Amino acid sequence: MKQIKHLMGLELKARLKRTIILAILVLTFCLTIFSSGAAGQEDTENNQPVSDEGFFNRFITYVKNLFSGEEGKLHSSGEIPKTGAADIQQSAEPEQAVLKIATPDVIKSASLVGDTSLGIFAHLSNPPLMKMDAEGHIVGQLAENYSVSENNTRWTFYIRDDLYWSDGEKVTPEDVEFSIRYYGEKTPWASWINDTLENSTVSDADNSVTFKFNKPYTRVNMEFATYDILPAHVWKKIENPVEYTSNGPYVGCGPYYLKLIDLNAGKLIFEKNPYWKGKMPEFETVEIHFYSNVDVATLALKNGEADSYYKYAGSYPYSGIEQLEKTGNFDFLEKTNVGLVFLAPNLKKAPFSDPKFREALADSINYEELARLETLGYGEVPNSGFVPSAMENYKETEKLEYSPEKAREILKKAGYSDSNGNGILEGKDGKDIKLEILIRPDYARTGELLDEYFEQIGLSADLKTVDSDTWITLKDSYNYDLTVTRSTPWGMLMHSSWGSGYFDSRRTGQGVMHNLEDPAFLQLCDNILATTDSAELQKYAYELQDYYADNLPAIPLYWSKSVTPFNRHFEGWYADPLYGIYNLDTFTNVTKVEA
Amino acid sequence: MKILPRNTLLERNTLLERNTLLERNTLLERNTLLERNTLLERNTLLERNTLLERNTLLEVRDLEVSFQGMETVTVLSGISFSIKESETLALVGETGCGKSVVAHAIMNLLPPESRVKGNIEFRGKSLSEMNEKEMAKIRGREIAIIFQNPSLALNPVYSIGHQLVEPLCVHQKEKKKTALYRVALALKRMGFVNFSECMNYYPSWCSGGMNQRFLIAASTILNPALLIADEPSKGLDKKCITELEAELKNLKMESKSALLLISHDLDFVRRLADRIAVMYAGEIVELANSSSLFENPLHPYTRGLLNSLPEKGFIPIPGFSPPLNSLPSGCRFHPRCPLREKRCIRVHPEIKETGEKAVRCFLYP
Amino acid sequence: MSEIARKVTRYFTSLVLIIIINFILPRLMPGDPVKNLIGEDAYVSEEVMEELRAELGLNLPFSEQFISYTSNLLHFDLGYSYHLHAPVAEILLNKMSWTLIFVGVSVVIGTLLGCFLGALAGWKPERKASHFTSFTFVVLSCIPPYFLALLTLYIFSFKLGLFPSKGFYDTPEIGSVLHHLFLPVCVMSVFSASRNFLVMRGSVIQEKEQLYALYARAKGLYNTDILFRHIIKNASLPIITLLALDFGFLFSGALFIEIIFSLNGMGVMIYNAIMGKDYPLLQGAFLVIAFTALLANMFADLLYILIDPRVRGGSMDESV
Amino acid sequence: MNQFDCTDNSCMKEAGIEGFSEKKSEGSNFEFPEETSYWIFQKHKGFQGLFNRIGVFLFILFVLMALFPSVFAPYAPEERFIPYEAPSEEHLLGTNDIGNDILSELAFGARISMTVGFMAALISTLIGTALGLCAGYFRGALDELLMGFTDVVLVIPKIPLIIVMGAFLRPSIWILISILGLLSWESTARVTRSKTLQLRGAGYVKSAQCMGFSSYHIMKSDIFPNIIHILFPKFMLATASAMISEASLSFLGLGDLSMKSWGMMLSFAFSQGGFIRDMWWWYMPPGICITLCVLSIALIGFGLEAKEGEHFKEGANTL
Repeated sequence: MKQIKHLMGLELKARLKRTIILAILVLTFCLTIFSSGAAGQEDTENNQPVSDEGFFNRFITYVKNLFSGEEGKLHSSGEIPKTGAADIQQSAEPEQAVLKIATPDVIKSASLVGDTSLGIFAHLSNPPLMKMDAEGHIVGQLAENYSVSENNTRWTFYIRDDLYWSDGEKVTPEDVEFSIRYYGEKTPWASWINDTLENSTVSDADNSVTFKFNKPYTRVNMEFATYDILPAHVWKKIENPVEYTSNGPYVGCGPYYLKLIDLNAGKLIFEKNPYWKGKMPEFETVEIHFYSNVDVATLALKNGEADSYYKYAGSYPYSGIEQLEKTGNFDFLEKTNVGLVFLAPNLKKAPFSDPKFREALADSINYEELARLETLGYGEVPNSGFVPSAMENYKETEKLEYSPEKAREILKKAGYSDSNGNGILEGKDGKDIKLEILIRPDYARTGELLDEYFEQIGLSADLKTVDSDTWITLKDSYNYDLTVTRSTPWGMLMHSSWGSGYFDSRRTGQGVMHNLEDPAFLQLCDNILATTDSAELQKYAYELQDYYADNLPAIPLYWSKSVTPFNRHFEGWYADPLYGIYNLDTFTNVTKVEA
Repeated sequence: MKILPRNTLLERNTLLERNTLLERNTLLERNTLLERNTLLERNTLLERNTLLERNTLLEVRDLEVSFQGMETVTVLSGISFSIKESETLALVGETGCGKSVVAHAIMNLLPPESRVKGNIEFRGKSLSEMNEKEMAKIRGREIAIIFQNPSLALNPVYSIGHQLVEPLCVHQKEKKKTALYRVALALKRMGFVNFSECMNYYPSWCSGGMNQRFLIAASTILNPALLIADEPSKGLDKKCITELEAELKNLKMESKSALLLISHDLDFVRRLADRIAVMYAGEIVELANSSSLFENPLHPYTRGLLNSLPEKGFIPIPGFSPPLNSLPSGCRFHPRCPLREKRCIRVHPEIKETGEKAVRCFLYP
Repeated sequence: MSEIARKVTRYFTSLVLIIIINFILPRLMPGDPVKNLIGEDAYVSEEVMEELRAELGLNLPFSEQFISYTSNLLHFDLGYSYHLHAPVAEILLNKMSWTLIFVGVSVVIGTLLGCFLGALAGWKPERKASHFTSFTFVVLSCIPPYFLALLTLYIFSFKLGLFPSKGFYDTPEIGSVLHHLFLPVCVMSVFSASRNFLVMRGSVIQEKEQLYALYARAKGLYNTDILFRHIIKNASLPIITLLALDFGFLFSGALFIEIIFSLNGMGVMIYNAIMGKDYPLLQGAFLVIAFTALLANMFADLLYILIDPRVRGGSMDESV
Repeated sequence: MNQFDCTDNSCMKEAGIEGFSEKKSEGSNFEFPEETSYWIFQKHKGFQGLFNRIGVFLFILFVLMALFPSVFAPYAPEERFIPYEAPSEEHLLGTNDIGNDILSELAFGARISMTVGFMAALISTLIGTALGLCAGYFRGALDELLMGFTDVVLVIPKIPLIIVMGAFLRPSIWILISILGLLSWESTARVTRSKTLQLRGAGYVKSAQCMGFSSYHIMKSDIFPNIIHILFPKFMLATASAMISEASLSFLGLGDLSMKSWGMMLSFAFSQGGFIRDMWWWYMPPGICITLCVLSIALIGFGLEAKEGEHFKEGANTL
């Protein structure tokens, strides 16, 4: 006993007191910082209801649930009410009406116009004029229909008259005209509008807007399927939209309006647009949750924290599909992907400029194994015509097959022999051919496989991994031998469609190779751009695909399916090749069903 | 070749030892100390003869200490002596004969791998059987120790005041304020003029001498019954030693505390000690009161020691004291003993008590 | 006083050197920030690119850019981030506050835990418990930080579903923040505790041998009293230098944990800025980290002088 | 006696203020061997002895694995089988996403991870010692300059530098080695500097100076031999931290694809869905291997440091 009193000697007590004070200080410190952090989003709508779910009882429910046997599987309709912001305006039925989508496309800043991925998500609140239907045709969305005249220079769009902004104003053709001109002046990637738009007139009579361009352009309807229509009376005041950021509500005319952007919680919240006259969506709120780590997204799907998955121009990771199948309450929407992964040789550099050499390369790749390993069965061996079957005017060209012997013969016949007998073929200049495959980290596995295939036919190959920025610099300066890259759905439709945008040397851009100068190809592209007549377009499309099959400017590696998992409790998903499930039809048709 | 006597060599080392500005301004204190010094001389004489009636404070009976390192080394064997109330016993011997181990053994401060045999009784209570807790209660309150290297013995990161207050707080649970006041008083008694400033100095700022006096103040603040001074004079220059002497004498006078003085400096010991025990190679070879030891030393080693004093002609003892892990057979002094006989080499002599004296040598059967 | 002057010049030169490196390093990196701004699919003609470069001031020669950079710096204007469309200072403040909470709290917990256990382990090394804690902390310090984070995320969040696995909070209130930050803070504090533990244990063993520890025992202090009253203050001196040195590491350590727990704090922001070649944000972020590291070193020196009178030297001489 | 006292005193004070560690050594000069000798018998049997042996054993195992990977690996690392296979007889640790056998990949990974670790540590220790020696020996302006430079190097971020180097040269483990080596000599420099400061005050260095040896000679022949015994543990600990940084950097995808180290295996496991498919046999082995290898090196490092501790204590006392 004496010792304990002894222990509480003056010095030690002071020391304990000091540590306790320090701990309290640290706690208050992080509270103040946190409150300043939360207050940082000052224009958050203050009616953000502080959820009644305190940390303590949430922890208790978790632990209770843990011991009640379900190992980590929380039913979405289970006893734990989600603390989403919407559960306050809970409609009559017990479960809350919130549709949650998981996505890996994390937005960097809360700028509707400035951030490209936020621009895509904003299609729900500010839908563009046109949209692409399931078969790949461009049809009207905000505009009922459109008409083209004067040799493809005058485009007239007839706007639907039952559209209202979420602040009650009516959607007018002035809004559409303002939005298109606004993008032209203010955003660099829409600067082509500024250069080519002569004038634009609005007629209230038939609720239409007409754009007159100074030169014929057949793809205006395609381009207008990507620009979100903004309310003129709101955005007029904003001088520099690219730099304008706000987390607060944006005025939208779609079925939902963008209510809150919460970067720290990593989610977007869309509320039902009270003035929406179209088909009433079932859900009060749509939440888009950002997951920078795909495994965590799969976990969210398994735990019911998310109902479906969306990735722009990409599929749900094939390796995670089996996990969702095991849970048994997921269905999968499969659509052949318009984009594909391809091997792009540097056409400006020997020996890749020699078509025979490219043909040999094409024959040396084991497409079956590549498809099996990369897409785990959700992909197929591609045709030499490069364009996947999901595209309009698809032409069946001859399939690529794996025949290393044929490849070696082609090389020998084309004059690449192994004179010094070291097992490596020499190029026309007599030196050993050293292929350097330039890849980005996410194509590492593909690069390894290609490396091994080329080694088998006597070409010494090496991998060079670089980060995406270095890749762009090296690609634009043609400082590479071969490189593996992908095409996106929009990229395939770009320029004169069917992937021509990637090869036409007259076009620059981040993802494009711009390495094909063959005049025949360039003429073919110009012909496609000059006509809107479908029969002519089909003829040129077939010519283009035959050109790809004969010359192999790029060797497609595999055609993959874009797979979108969705919870069985929901039905009515609708996907289009351009934006997958993220379109108005999905959000207005999806209903909750008791599986 | 005349070898410089050891302690002048010592002085050059102490000069190197940090000796800061403060040292100089305590000039005025020094003369106050000198008068008190002469006063003390007179009454120690009359006091010496009342030594016999007081009861024994500390009884050490054939203490043996060995260390289990790579191989077991017996550092001390057959040590027995006793100290009466307010009596000063000095333990004298060359460096390496285990004097400090005795002090540590008494205070039970030896490292864990040491093995202690024999019995140490303090006021009837046997110290060797006590566990750490009970021992902690005695240390500092009843037995205090002054280590030899004052600068290292004081904690470098705490102020002097804080360290002096500690024994009071630990043992007597005093409030910081009253304890500080008592410390100030003790420093004033020690002769410090600027004691309030000294309280918040740090050991690294003061010289060796200053630190030594702080140590003494710290150890004697609870006026312990027994004070063990382990080589207090080592590392101090001449004038500090005289001050230290005055200090210890003053201490014996006022607090009546017994003093176990461990040193190798014979002059210092002669002036202070009532009885002196001479140690050689881990055992006591002669025990006598100081005056008789200096007049007629019995043991050849004691004689050799006295002859090596400056006033006796600097005659050093040939050879070196044996390392403790390889002791010679028989009498441990025989390799260096001029009066060596055959039996000294074979048989190890026992210590023989003759009245006040005790000696371990065959010359005195 | 010359020592203080010397220290100030040293820190000033380091700061100037850092500012220069800060400017050059991002520009050395290949890739063109403007291209990054456009996005993967958009087709943009060359003149528009040129116009954008001019707008961002990238077409000026290096020297002019450097002068404008330093002049802005003097007015504490860190410039405008290309990607995050906000002034860099504001972004840094917000992101820094999050990372500081999460890193700061874990450092505090880690240091307290590490020092306390280290002291006890050093005080009686031969005890079974000391062996066990020493071995576990040595093993913990050898595990790569991100692997430890992966395992904890997998076990506690995937398998047991006890903790959410993304973001700083669901709803901005303290409950969900603590719930979200619990795992990352645990991983970070375990990691910083293991670094402190080893240093503390070593220095306690060393200080235990000193004479003042023996004297404390001779003064009648019992067992752990000696440790807490005397040895800990001496033994904690190397910890201060370790904390100052560790500051740079903490931000990079936080990067991995932020990537795995998908918290968009400072680390992830820097990583994205590197990948997206967002020069102003990069320069601002590195400058802030460098500045805090230097501040930490200066603070460590100050603390050292405060705690250890020996380094403070004979200030007593002047006063007499 | 007095006048002699004050002249001597001034030069002592100047040396006194230099640094805390130096003051401690100055104090220890005055200890006489007699009374602290019996402290030395305290041997650290338990902790150091046992773990030291485990460390050495593990270290030898990993070095063998690095030198002769084919002994441990049943197949060639590039050979492909059925992907995502659970552990079975012919594939003790199963196969990864493109079918390579994980055990053979692990065996061949040892060589790369350890070479990166040791080479980087070698570079950083060499630079650290050189700078520490010069800073500690010459003191004054050079010392401040070098220490300022060290502060700056401490703060330079590794990731952008690796990307810059990766862009200009072909990205390979040599870039990782050079950057890890060039950016992590900070702690070695500080330790060497403080040790040189201590030794510079020692008697034999002063006597060497009096004999007019060139400072380079003094550093080489007097100070360096005394520093070696603290360099070796520092070298081991630098290897350990270099291996961890290599694993972390390759986790970010900045590694070299042709030479797969353990870190690369872990990053593939993380990115190709190894975790979500509960393929513990894919991500656990590389993680455990990195930890055990680093652990073995760290234990040896600590063992040496402990022995150095005792050696130093005896050294100072029997001065």
